Amino acid sequence: MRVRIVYFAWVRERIGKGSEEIELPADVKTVGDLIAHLATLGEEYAAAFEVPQVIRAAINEEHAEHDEAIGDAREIALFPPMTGG
Amino acid sequence: MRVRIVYFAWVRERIGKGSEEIELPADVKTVGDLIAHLATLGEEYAAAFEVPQVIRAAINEEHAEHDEAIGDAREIALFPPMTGG
Amino acid sequence: MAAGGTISGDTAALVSVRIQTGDFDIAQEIEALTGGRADIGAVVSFTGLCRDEGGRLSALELEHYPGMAERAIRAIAEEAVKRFGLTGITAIHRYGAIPPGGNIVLVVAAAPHRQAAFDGASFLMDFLKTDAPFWKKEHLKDGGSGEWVSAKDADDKAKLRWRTP
Amino acid sequence: MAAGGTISGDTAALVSVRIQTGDFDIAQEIEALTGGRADIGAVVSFTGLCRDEGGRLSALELEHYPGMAERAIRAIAEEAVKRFGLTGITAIHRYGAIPPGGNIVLVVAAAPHRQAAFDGASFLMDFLKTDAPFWKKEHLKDGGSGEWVSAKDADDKAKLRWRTP
Repeated sequence: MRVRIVYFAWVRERIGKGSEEIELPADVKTVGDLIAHLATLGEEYAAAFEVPQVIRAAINEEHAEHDEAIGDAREIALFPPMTGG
Repeated sequence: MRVRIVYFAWVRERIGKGSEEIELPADVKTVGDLIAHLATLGEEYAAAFEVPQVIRAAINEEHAEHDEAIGDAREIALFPPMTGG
Repeated sequence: MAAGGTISGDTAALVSVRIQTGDFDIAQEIEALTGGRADIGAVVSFTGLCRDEGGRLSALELEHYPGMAERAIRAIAEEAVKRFGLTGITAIHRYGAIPPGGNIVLVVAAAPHRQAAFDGASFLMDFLKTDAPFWKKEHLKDGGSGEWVSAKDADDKAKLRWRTP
Repeated sequence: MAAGGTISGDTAALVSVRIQTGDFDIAQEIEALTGGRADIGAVVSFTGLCRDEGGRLSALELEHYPGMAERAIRAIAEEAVKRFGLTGITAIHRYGAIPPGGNIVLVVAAAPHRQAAFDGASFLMDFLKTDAPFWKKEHLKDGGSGEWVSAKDADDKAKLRWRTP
């Protein structure tokens, strides 16, 4: 399955791009699996996902926990804790 | 001793005036004494001070309890609970 | 801009209290507290308006005790500055007849961070309600002479939550 | 005036959420919630501004997740309307580079009574801080590339106080 991944703030800066489409390996079922998979794709990804537990996620623009199933997500966003307001 | 008394809201309306100077009897020592004294001055005063415990007071523009001594007050204000804001 | 700066603790906080018949301009009052500075992260304004109480009222008439009204609100404002570390606070209370939809009171509190600004404005309003010498009388749409608004137990309770143990 | 009225419970509350680069006009936003009606007794506005952090910053740059930003804030705003019985709420969050002293965020909450208006604005800000996809990056006056602002524990705690038992 192909899915669009979007990155924000220092996750985006470390990876060096704001979005990409990736092919999900069959064993990537949850947000947590996805983060672990991405961290293997190169040193820029390893740097972005160095401390996986601080990474926040959204599936199709809704907040998602790390144990949430990706299902047939259209877009998954990965980013640091939010600092708006 | 003569002192200026000022009235507000329904206390003022019931008495029919906004202020007056009165001569304090020697046994009027506190705000509570003053209210009890005023209540004897006629039926309009009796109506204004029918329920003395709801009356709020200020001495020289500072909030005062009923047991507070009048001392050499310049101005004493008597009024209902405040409803500003 | 703001009238009546006052010194509180180590820093000069802007404290402005006005009792007036005319309306106020919220944007202008916020600008007076924040203009030309970069140490303020949060501004909270509270505006109290006249309700028509389901169409019953033609106006609220606000009576006040001149002199004491400003003095009482200023004391609350200065306490709020000290307690919450505000950079400034403005309070404007109108008197006279105010029609439904009209402004009655404005409080603006400015601070480095949001909780102090919220607390400062809320604290001032809670104490103003019970300690500032203002009284509201209803004027009715049917022309009848209205009642004086009664003080609310809820307002006494709102004040108690600021008590320090 | 306000874009996007929404129905909440029995009454139509005005809910307006905007994500924009341009500044906002507080007086106009208050008027949009209150104009022409007489059932509102209280309006609370919160303005969040960019601080220079003791002269260190030349700007904050706000990055956001378009689409989700509006959706997340709208969900919080609608929850605030329902929870506190607001007559309306407006939230505007800017993005892009904002200089010290500039406005970042505005919330305006309107209600019949003051506590609901205070709670509505405060609730929205507490949840916006932790749930709305915005990130701040510091730009330094000395030209150095700044840090991303860290999320604060205090913001997580501020949110917890709204938990119902």
